[in-house]
Amino acid sequence: MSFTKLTRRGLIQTGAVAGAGLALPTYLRAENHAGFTNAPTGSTVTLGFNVPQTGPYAEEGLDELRAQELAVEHLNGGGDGGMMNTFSSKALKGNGILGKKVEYVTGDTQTKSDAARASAKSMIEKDGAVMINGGSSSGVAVAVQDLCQSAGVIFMAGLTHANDTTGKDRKANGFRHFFNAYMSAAALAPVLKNAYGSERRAYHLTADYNWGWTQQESIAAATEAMGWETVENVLTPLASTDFSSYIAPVLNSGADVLVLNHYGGNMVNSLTNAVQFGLLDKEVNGKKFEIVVPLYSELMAAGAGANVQGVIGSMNWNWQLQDEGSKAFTKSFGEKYGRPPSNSAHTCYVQTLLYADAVERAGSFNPCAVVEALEGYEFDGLGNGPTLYRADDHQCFKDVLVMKGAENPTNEYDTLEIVEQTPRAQVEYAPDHPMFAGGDLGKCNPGA
Amino acid sequence: MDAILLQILNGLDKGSAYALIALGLTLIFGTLGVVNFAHGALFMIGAFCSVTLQRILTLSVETIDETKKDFLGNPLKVKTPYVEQWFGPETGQAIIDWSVPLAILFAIPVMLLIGFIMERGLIKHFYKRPHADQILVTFGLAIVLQEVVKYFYGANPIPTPAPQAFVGSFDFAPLLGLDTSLAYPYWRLVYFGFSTLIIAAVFAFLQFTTFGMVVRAGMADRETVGLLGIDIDRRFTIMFGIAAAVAGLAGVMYAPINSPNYHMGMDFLVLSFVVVVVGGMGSLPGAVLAGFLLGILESLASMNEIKSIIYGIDQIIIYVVAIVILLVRPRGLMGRRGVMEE
Amino acid sequence: MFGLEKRDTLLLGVVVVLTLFAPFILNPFPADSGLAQFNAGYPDLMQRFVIFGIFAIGFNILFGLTGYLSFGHAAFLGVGSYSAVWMFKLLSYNVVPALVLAVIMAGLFSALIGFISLRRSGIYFSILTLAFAQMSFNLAYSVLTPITNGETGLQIYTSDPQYLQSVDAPSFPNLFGAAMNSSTTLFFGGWTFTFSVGYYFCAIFLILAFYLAIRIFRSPFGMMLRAVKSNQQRMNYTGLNTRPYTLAAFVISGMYAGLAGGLLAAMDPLAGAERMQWTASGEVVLMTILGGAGTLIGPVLGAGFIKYFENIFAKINDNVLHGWFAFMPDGIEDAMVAIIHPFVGKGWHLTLGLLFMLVVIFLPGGLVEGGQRLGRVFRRKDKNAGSVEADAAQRRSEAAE
Amino acid sequence: MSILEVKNVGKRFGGLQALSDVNLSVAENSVHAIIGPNGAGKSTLLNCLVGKLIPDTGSVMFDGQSVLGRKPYEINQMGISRVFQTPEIFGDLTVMENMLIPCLAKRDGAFQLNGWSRVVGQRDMIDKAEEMLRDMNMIDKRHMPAASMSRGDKRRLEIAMCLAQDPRLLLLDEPTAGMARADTNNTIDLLKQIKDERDITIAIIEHDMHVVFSLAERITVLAQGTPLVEDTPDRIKGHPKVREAYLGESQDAA
Repeated sequence: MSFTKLTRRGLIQTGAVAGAGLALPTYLRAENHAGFTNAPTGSTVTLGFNVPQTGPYAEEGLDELRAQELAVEHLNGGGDGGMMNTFSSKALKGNGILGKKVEYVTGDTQTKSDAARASAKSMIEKDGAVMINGGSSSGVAVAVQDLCQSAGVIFMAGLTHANDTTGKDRKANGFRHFFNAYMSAAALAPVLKNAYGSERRAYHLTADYNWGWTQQESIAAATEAMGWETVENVLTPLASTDFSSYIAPVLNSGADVLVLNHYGGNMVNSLTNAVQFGLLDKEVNGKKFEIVVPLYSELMAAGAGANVQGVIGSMNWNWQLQDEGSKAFTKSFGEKYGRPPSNSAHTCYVQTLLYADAVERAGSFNPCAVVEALEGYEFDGLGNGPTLYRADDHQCFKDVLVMKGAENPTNEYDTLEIVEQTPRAQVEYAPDHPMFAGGDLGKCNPGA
Repeated sequence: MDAILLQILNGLDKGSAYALIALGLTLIFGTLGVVNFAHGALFMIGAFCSVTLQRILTLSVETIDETKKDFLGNPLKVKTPYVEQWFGPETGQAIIDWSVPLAILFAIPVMLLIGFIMERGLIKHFYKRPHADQILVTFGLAIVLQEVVKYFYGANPIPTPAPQAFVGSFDFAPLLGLDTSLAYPYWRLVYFGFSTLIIAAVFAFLQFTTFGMVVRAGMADRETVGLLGIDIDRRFTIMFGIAAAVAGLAGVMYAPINSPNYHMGMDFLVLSFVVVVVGGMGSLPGAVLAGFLLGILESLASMNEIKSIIYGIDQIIIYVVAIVILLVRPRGLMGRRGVMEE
Repeated sequence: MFGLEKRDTLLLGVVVVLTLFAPFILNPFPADSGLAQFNAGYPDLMQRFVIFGIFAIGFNILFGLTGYLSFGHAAFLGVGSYSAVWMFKLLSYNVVPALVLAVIMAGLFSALIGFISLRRSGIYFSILTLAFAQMSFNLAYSVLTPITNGETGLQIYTSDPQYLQSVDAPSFPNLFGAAMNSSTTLFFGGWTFTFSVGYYFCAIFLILAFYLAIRIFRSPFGMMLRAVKSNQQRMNYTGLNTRPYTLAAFVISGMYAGLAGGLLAAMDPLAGAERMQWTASGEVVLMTILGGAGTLIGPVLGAGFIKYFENIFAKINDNVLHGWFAFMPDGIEDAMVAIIHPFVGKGWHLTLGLLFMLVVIFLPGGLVEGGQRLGRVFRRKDKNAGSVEADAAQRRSEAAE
Repeated sequence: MSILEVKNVGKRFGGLQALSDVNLSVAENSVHAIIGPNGAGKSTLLNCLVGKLIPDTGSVMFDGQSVLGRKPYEINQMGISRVFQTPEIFGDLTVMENMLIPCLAKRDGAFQLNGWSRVVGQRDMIDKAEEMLRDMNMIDKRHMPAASMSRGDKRRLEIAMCLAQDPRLLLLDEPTAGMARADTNNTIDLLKQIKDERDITIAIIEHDMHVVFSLAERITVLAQGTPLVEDTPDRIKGHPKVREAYLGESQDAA
């Protein structure tokens, strides 16, 4: 029998004494000398996939899970290898990570900060996960990122779009591949100017919570910079299902563009309602009325159906991209699941590969080594062209897609079409940009 | 002024959904004395009747079109719905287009059946149980129902468009001689009309049929009616079926307004209870009145002019109204004196 | 002992033993065995067991004794959490001021809401509390973001003042230096047992909370509360003012909720608005009834049961299922997985819903009643008279007939 | 010396004048019955005495103090206990607990937050309750849930609970309604015994003439919300007005 400590701070004294007194060297486990939380011992390493499986984003979570399972398959040398073949780094061999077979555990975030943290904690405490990946909202991402920071594991964020994730809530152990509200706005503004002119009056409907506010702030700033006027910004309760009372006054406001800073069910409903009110058929100020949805997702587009036609928005990635990486991923995902991957699936897949690659390059699962390997890392071949993981805030910089609802979709998967691939240079910003200020990465925490 | 008019109009439309749901809830509470937390789920199932019919009508034969490619670059499988095959593309398309109104016919038997099964299989055993138990068992049922729907239809909202004929909106402004626009979507007007019709039908049924008379008597004094030797059980079953059908129909027609998803019932649940309480527990006209009233208040509270006075009022207006009503006039707007006042 | 009857001392003893040895009891399977999936003996879940146990014990003082069904208790839990995190932000990571403020704030908040809501009873009371709780949640999620940090949840930043935080103190909630997240692991053969400071800290509160609940149950005050449930009319005409009794019960249960909320924040210093949502209030109702309303041990069992489901069943995915049935021929393996699949992982809500229904229908007295029925089958002996546990469970099942 | 003085009390419900100009004086340590046909306003009057209703006009004085505007529990604490038509007891509690509650209410007042002391530790209260139960011949039933007792037992328990408070005035609302003859007689005997053994005033509303004439020292006849006559039982028996308004009808009923 042996007492060994997995403790970081404030170890119970008696425990330490007992441990020192009773421990026999032969029973001591190797990981306890590795100096970080959940150091993998045997022949396997466990990753934690924490995605919403119940609640409004369950479908998105399911798609993330598919991608994560696919990534694990590829890492272990199964399937066709997907993006591992196109990835600029060739560190991954298809023999797991550092020769250890990759295993995974799954959990349900319920899209609630509390539940997400409980689920992540159980993965860390019970299943020995060294990395947590996934999620479908910024609240959850920030909460889990904070947890991973204090527990000493790596957090590879899934879908999280609020500026705060890598802004004021940035953490050394957390990394975001997904783009953010600022980048959406920066990518959208020129396209909107081209499409709708520079003299537009915009009416904003904004989900009344953190993400909504940052999204609205970003897009308002970007569009105002090119000459648009913001007529009104109306905050809508998150719990709203019927947005008619917010949309009805739009026509009388003199606005000719409606910006829906909504996501998920809110966005599906507000867009459906706006189209019902016939906004897209109207002419205001002598211009055709337009609707903009800053953040699109395939699943939302599917939920809104034909209502997305002609509506412009932005995305992190889309399966219709023609670079080799995207094609390879779409092919292996499509063949396995019979449907193209969503952009949240893509980000989770890529994040898993990026983590594995960083471990290989660092030669260690130690979070601090991984952080070092990822910081300032330039790579390509994972879609979106050349990409940088910026050291200052752990945000990925890459091309952003501007999408538009297709007028004549040929099947249920191409309801959105790519309008433009906004180059990375155009969406970059300084790490201390006011919208991201106040954050502090802190130091990487290896845990134990 | 026109902004307020618009919001009142809008409130009437919102309120019609509240009123319909609350009406069913009140029928069940008034006649059976059961607090039904699964009522929202019935509304949701109604909406999924629309989805289901749309799915059935679009059941398709697949033919392979070599000229087109799917997302993997394989030849595209083109789907042609059977109805288009049978009735020709135009009639077929029209039938699919009208799937939501057609779903009314589909939903009535389905909802009645679900109502009967629920009442006979479960609710019946809970008449004499405490309200807390009723709440729990129906809450459990609501979870089960929505999980079953989620299992078959997924968690994503499913677009269920209204017929093409109702796309667009109608401008009231010229009618009222206003020079601004007072546009309102056709389908929402249809929904309002439809709700009014259902409400009128329920009232007429209760007012002018013997069955309705007995039920109303039962609502007023259940024991006496039981003593009269009337088989109240069977009537209660039927009433539950009707209440389920009312909730279901509210859901069927609601599908084009907001794409149905599996948890839409829960979204309406708390609200519908608030409506019932504000209207007066057990009062049918109260439920309808409160439904419309809360719809209008909610719409008005969403105006920026009002929100700028009290920030966030639209988040809580419904609850504030409920609290005030309960404290000032506990029997609700139209509840009878002495009934459930404590 | 401790001013308790023999039976109650025994019950308290059982609770003490169960909580103290929980790290062993909840980890019955070796860590690398297939059944390790069902182990619940890791700190986070064990902490949740006891914290929600405290929450449910408190709720039961209101609901089990007075019969007032509150749908708003999660709001007090939330207030407790927010207060605690604010203490961490402003003062230091020491949990003592945090818990004190959590209990006080929850007490004040519940006094306010209780004062208003208790003017009504029955379903009206339920709706009033529901309305208040939903209001609190809506406000916390958006309007009150400066206080609650809205969607993200209130958390501690390095830039927070923490006026009393000393340099060498742990930067995690701690009790005079003993950090809540520190733990010691014991390896024994294939088994691993984790002893966490946080868990034992919470466990002590659970034992105290349970002891206090026994005292209240057996006190004249507790008897008055049961009398309120039984017959308010008679209360009034016996010269007793029911309002302060119910209000006191409401505030006590609100303070329990605040303590639970404070402990949640102490175990994990982030307070999310979701913990105030009405479904969270519904959860504690379900815990109480599932375990057995009006019984002492029931709510604790119910809390454990639900949290176990939420945390263990939700993590079972198809991969795990295939692992279990791997020994079977392929066809049967797939069939088994297909049958179980809807009920686990993302389908855990379905299982939970079915369970509620089954319990409410067949075991109105909750798990406690179920245990008694089992006990009776084995003992083939009539239940002993005089046991409140049995009586409360029995009464509910009689009411059901 | 009258303990209860009702003066010019009137109460209106919508269009119905339930009580008008009621004057009533109940002498201390007497048994006073209030009778009258259905709808005469007996229950309304009673409810005005105990604080459930507030009369529109007039005054109700108990022992020189007005009861108007006071809550039922306050009036009870002043010394008025009420027995209901259908026994109102704590059905979920044991007989013993039922007895303890009024004992504690008497000792501790309307509210006491004694969550730390133990019921079993209230020795004096338990003794008092047990004595009371012994008096009522119910001591062997003390551990039974009150709801499981017979109706007659429930009635006796309710009366015992009222007496445990040592009230100055005991109000009984048709205490024998719906009882079998034997139970009725038992109740009459019990009330007689109480009257003999205690310094207590009893006001009784009753339909059953047998009960009224066995117990009452004075009777007030109420008809259409107003007192018709007030007199001794013997005189009431023969009173033509009473016969006309009431007795003719009620002898069949009884």
